[in-house]
Amino acid sequence: MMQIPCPFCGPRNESEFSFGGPVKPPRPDPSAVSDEDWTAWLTQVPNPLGPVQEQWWHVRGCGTWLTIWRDTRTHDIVEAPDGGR
Amino acid sequence: MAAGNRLAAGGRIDRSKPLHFTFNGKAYTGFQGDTLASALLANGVRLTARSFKYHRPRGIVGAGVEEPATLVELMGDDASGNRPATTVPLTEGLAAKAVNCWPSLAFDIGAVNQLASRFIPAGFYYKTFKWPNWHLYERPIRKAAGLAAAPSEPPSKGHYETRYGHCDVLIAGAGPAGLMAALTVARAGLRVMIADEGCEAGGSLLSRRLTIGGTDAMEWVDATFAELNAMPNVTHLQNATVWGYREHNYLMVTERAPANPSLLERTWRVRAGHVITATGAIERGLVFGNNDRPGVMLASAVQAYVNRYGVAPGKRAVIFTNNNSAYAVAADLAAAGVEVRAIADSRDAVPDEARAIVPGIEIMAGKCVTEAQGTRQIRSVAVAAKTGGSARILSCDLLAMSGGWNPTVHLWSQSRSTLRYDDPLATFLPDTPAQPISAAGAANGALTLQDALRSGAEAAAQIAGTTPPDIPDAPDLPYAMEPLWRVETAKGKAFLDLQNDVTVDDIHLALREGYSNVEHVKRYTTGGMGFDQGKTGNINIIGTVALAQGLAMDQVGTTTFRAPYTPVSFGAIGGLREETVALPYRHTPITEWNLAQGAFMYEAGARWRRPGYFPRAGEGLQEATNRECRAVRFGVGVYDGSPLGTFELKGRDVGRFLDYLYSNVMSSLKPGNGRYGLMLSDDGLIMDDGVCFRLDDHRWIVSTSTGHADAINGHMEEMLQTRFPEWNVFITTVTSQWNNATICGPKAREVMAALGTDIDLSPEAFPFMTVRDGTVAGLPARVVRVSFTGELSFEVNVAPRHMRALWAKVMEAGAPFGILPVGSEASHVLRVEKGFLSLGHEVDGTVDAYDLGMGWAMSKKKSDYLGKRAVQIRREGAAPRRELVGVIPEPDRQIPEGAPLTPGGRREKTEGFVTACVWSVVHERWVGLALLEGGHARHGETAHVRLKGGEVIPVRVTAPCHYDPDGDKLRS
Amino acid sequence: MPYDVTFERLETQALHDLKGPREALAAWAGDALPPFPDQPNTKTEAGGATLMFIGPDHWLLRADLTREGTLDAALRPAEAPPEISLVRVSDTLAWFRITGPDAAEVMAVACPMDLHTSRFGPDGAGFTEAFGLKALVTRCADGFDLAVEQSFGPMVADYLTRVIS
Amino acid sequence: MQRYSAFSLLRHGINRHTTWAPAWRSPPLKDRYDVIVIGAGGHGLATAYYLAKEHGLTNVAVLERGWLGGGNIARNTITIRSNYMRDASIPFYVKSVALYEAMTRELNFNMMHSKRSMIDVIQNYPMMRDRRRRQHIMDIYGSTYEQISEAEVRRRIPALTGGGPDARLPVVGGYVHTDAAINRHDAVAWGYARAIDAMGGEIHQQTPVTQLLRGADGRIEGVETPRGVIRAPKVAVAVSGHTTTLTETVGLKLPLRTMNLTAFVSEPVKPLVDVIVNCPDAGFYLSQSDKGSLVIGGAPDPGQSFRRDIKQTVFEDTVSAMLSLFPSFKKLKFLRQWGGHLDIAHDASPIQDETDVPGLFITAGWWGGYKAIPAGGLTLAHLVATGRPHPLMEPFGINRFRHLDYVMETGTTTAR
Repeated sequence: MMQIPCPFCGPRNESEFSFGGPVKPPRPDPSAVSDEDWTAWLTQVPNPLGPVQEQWWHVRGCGTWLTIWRDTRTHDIVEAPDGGR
Repeated sequence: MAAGNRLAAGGRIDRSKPLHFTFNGKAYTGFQGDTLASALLANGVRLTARSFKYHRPRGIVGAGVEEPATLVELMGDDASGNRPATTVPLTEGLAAKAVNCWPSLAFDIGAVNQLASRFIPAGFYYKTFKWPNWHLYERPIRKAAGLAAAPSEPPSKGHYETRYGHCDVLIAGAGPAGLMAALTVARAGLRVMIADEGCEAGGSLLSRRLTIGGTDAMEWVDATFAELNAMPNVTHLQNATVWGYREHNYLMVTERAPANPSLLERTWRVRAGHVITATGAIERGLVFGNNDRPGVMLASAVQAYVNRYGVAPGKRAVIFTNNNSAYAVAADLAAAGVEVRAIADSRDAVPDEARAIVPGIEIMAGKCVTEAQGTRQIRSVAVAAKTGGSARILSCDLLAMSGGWNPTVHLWSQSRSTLRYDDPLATFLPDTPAQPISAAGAANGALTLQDALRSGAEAAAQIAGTTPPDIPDAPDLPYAMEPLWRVETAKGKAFLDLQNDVTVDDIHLALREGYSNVEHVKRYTTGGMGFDQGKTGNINIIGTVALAQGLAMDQVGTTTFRAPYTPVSFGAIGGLREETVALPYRHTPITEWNLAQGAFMYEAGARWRRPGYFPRAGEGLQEATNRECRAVRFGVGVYDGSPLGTFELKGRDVGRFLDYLYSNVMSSLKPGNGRYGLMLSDDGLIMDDGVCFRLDDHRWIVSTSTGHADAINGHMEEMLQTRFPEWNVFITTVTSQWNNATICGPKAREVMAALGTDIDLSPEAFPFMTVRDGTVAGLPARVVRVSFTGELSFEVNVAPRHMRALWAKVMEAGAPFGILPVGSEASHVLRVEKGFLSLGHEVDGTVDAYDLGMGWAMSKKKSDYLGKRAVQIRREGAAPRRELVGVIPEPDRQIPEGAPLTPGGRREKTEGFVTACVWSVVHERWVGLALLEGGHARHGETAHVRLKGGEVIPVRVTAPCHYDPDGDKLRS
Repeated sequence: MPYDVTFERLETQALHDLKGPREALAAWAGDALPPFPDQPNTKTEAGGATLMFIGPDHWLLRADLTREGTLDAALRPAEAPPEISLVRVSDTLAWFRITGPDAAEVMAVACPMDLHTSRFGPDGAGFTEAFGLKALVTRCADGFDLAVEQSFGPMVADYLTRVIS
Repeated sequence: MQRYSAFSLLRHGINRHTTWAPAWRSPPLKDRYDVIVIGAGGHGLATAYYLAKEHGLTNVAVLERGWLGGGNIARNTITIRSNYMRDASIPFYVKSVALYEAMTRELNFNMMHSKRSMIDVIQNYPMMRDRRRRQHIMDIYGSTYEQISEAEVRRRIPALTGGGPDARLPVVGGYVHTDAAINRHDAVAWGYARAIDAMGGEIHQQTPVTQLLRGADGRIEGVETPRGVIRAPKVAVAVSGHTTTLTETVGLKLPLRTMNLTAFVSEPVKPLVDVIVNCPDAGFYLSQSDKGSLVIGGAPDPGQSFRRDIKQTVFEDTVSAMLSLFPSFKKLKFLRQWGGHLDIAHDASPIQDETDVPGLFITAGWWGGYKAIPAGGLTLAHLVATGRPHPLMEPFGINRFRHLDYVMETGTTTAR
């Protein structure tokens, strides 16, 4: 049971959140990309052995969709790999 | 007392409170404060168990959770199996029996396995039992395995509970290090929780004769707790095991005897800022011939029985050790009047400080016990030089062994923190923490009292940011040891894992056969995989492997420590979540009315418990459903549509937001009007179907299917917050702000009129797919003209506080028209007759809007919306599409839902399946819907259903709508 | 002894869901509202109404049901400008009041949030989880108010009965 | 290969078991093979076995990061079954079940294959519909699925005393899948390893692949390991959970994500449950191993994970679901838990194909892949040896994602 930092509520139990998937690149303009690029965007997500950026919905709290970096090896919530955020 | 092993005085038992108990049917007496094990030893019971594989006689070996040999089954109210006798507190009337022996402990038939033991080495079952097949052997083997029987009943009274807990510091273990740590952090004002697995706090101090600050160590324990318990920031849980260490410092603690008498056990899920593991250390055994015979015990256990329980586990003892700590045991035995024949010490040089505390006891340095002699009880031991040579036989009835100490690193390791092998202590010690965790005391390798106290204080002071307090004077024998993984000159079976009967020979066999990784060794021999999870034996297995392979200990490595530290009852994990609250459930306000009508209720999506149908006397599902359907088609019915997901959307950008979410255009709707639409995922799969109504320029109502309401809420918020944060849209869930009674059927308008309303009900003033606010039956209402049945319908929405009143008035006003309540089953029939799709039936994750004949819902005008591009790409592919059609079974009979359609009804790849088949009250025959390859072009053809067993049913393929295809009825 | 608490189901409370920039809400309905709380998940009270700060640009106004009509009239949800959203949601929540010396113990069975006074003070008010459901928790005299989606009311009553029995 | 039998046990027993040969050797690592299989788990070992047995390819090295049989094959709930819903899936699993049934004799190693039926306990009408749908299509492919009454469910599972008429989810009936079995996972790994070794294949443990190597022509060339570069014109990746970790070393992206699935066992007890019990509405399944432990599994954790641990929430959900049907298990004790990571494809169906890197093959997305081991190995060996997909695996090629032509066994994508 992780403790997820909500920007509004502060750290809360993972059970208050609903997993929203890893963050993908921005959605391309579907009329401006090839079929191949579009299907790749649709079906492929980052799957790193290490930090992954992902979304969670604070559904049982304030309702915020938030983003964290989480290390998939340890479940530690970490800073972004580039030190940002 | 019969056998008289109880010492005349001493111990922490209450001799004024005798307790009666039975073991294997025989009656005994013990005292308050005893464990089952101490009481059995006090009564002179030495043979207490049979081993798992060879059914060898076994006795009590340990004094706590490490016990590898004596598991018992408790009966009566306490019924539970596989309990180490050393962890069962004695209670009045306790009834216990040994596990795994038949017909009795003394005469155990399985013991014939001992004779065959030469032919059933490790892994033997992989090599045999193959002919003719495993089933021939499986049943007797299953019976022989499995230790105790499972309790056949749940507890007859009381319940379990789980709860949350929060603290700045969680301390596991209330021995000297844990208490010193607790005192230090509690005085600094931190919120502290201290949990200890014993019946009594004190840890090792309970079993040893030591002083702290010049007084008896247990007095220090009492004084410390007096101070701690007076502080509001301290929570003390005794009889409570910290058994699981999860991510983000989330730990599981189970109390076995909570103060609340309604509770059997209680599990705390604790979020701790920091954790201190002060979990002590477990003594390891020594590996020599017949080291499993009753009377061979861990030295620390012998010490516990003598000092804590006032029991002499034997009359004549030999000590076998490789370290100093057993000398204190020898001294304690001697002080209690037990004869100590000799101390065999595998070390050539015995430290003087150890010698000093056992004056008058023979010390045999550089010597090992090679063999214990005697079967049901040791009679003597053979002692020889480490390198071999002639043995000296010492008669004795007790052998106290000590192979050194293993810090209890289970929690540390569970937290993903690393271990390192320590040469001086010949054991694995905590190394790098992976979470906010510290180890203190013996659990961190501080194996003398003074060191343990200091280590607890220092770990705590570091967390609290204070200076460590002064440590009281606590004299103890310094610890030193030399590893001895096995006695090489051992005679007879030398056990590494008593519980699973794993011997040194088994390990060597595994290595010989190529099972060389320690994980292979463990799995091939089952060493360390028993109920005790190898608490005393694992390190000796690693040592034996290291010796055989010429590797260092840390090259062999440990096997993984996994939760739980000790077994936990499932009840304590499930807690209160049982029976009706095992899963959430939802009611609408008229649930009670439904039940009073005798409705058959079941869950139908999103945890709503809803009426399936309303049977009258003598009616089954089909009759009741037909009656309800006829009411709707020919008269009037009413349906509780409250569970539909409902959202109020507000803002300037709602129109374009809905255009993005739905495949059709919503933004063009005029106030007061609504439209049915499909919501697709970006994969082009249908997520939901629903209806949008525009109330005014900026306010909209979106309704979703019941089952997807929560998911669609999340989806809308995600799109809004992450993709269009600058758009002016607010979403408010109003599912439970509006309940509705949907009045449907040709006479619906008459019922509405009879209810009384200020809304003009004429089709011109209030056409299909419009919404009006007003009053109905004197209640404020929002009335919507939608239809899920194909009939004229008025969905009358009111606040839930008015729902019961509305329902009663509808039933009353509808009575002259024969109104009937309609359940989910009739709704299903009505929508199938009409060819309306249902998520989960026709929409099963493979079809798109075109397949469903709803290409009109796929906007051509909008350049982009979710799913548009994916549907285009998929339709450009060559894969044949399964399309929605109607099916008429010929001959007229019911087709099971889901029945496949195959070409010509042959036994080959399917070309579709029947999604639904219902008795149509308008056609008075069975009609259905199906997904069929190329179905749109096959209207009028015959397709074939193939049932299990080969029965083929021809069906005529039609358009999906079996009733009122032009929609005159629903628009009327 | 078993937990020393009582729980009762409260009647429907007047509730209005308010969304949008605080300034815009204050401009539209300021007189009808208690002062806006500054800290997330806290509440303010004035004139028998409670205003809770429950999410980004998101407030919940609670009052006795008898004041629902007055508040509706003051807030004029249907006429509000598009910058803000005001929706009457009185019926969406079922309320329970848990009071007594062991109220915090019972809450700890239901709720994973740390409700220690140092973390959740007298003005605490916010959504969290209770019995696995989304729940609004506020402090009241000698205990807590707990509100869940109205349709789950019977289940929570069932659960609370089990906790205290 | 030394034959195993009761007689050989007696013979070697007389020699105090000092005459047993190693089940497999540790040959020196060569720098070139015809085929490299990465991963000595179930699928990797099965692939190497069938490469030798069916295609005569024995110049094959199976490279294993840790110890053979230590991947997901050591971390699953050993359930073997074929009760699927789609034409694409059923025949494949029917084949796999048949191969498992023959495995003890074929490998001369006791798999302890216990064909004991799986009973799906149904507690809701929508689920009954889902299961009803399967029975007719399964029959087409020779897999068995029979509806039984609630009373029959209780007769066959006497410990199932919960789920009565007043329960939160009352038991309404069941389905029996008689082909279902459990067996011994270690035996599968060791039996294959011994057979591969006997036919001349090599298994190299403690040999992690750190990098796939591509030639100038874009073809796969081999792999890099701490023990050096090993070359082969064909490389098959069978490393559940770590597929993308490896393929990304040659810039190949796949529609896979790695999830953690946990399982746990009870203390060993005398025979208590004779069938495999699956409760789709409650969300758990269990069976009792021959050693007496109940082996219990539930839902996957939310989010991607390479951490082999248990989520307390998922664990509690599973336990309370189990107790609602088996209330007497409250006093049974939880003994051990573990997690395994597996990769799930975007449509939650497996992927077995040659990738865009010629010569590089993957077998991945095995969600519940234990039951697929023998057939998955058979089909991958066919693909690697012949360059053509095995007919049973044709629907599971990677190109389906280019046309968004998903194989929707579960009716959902893993969009989250």
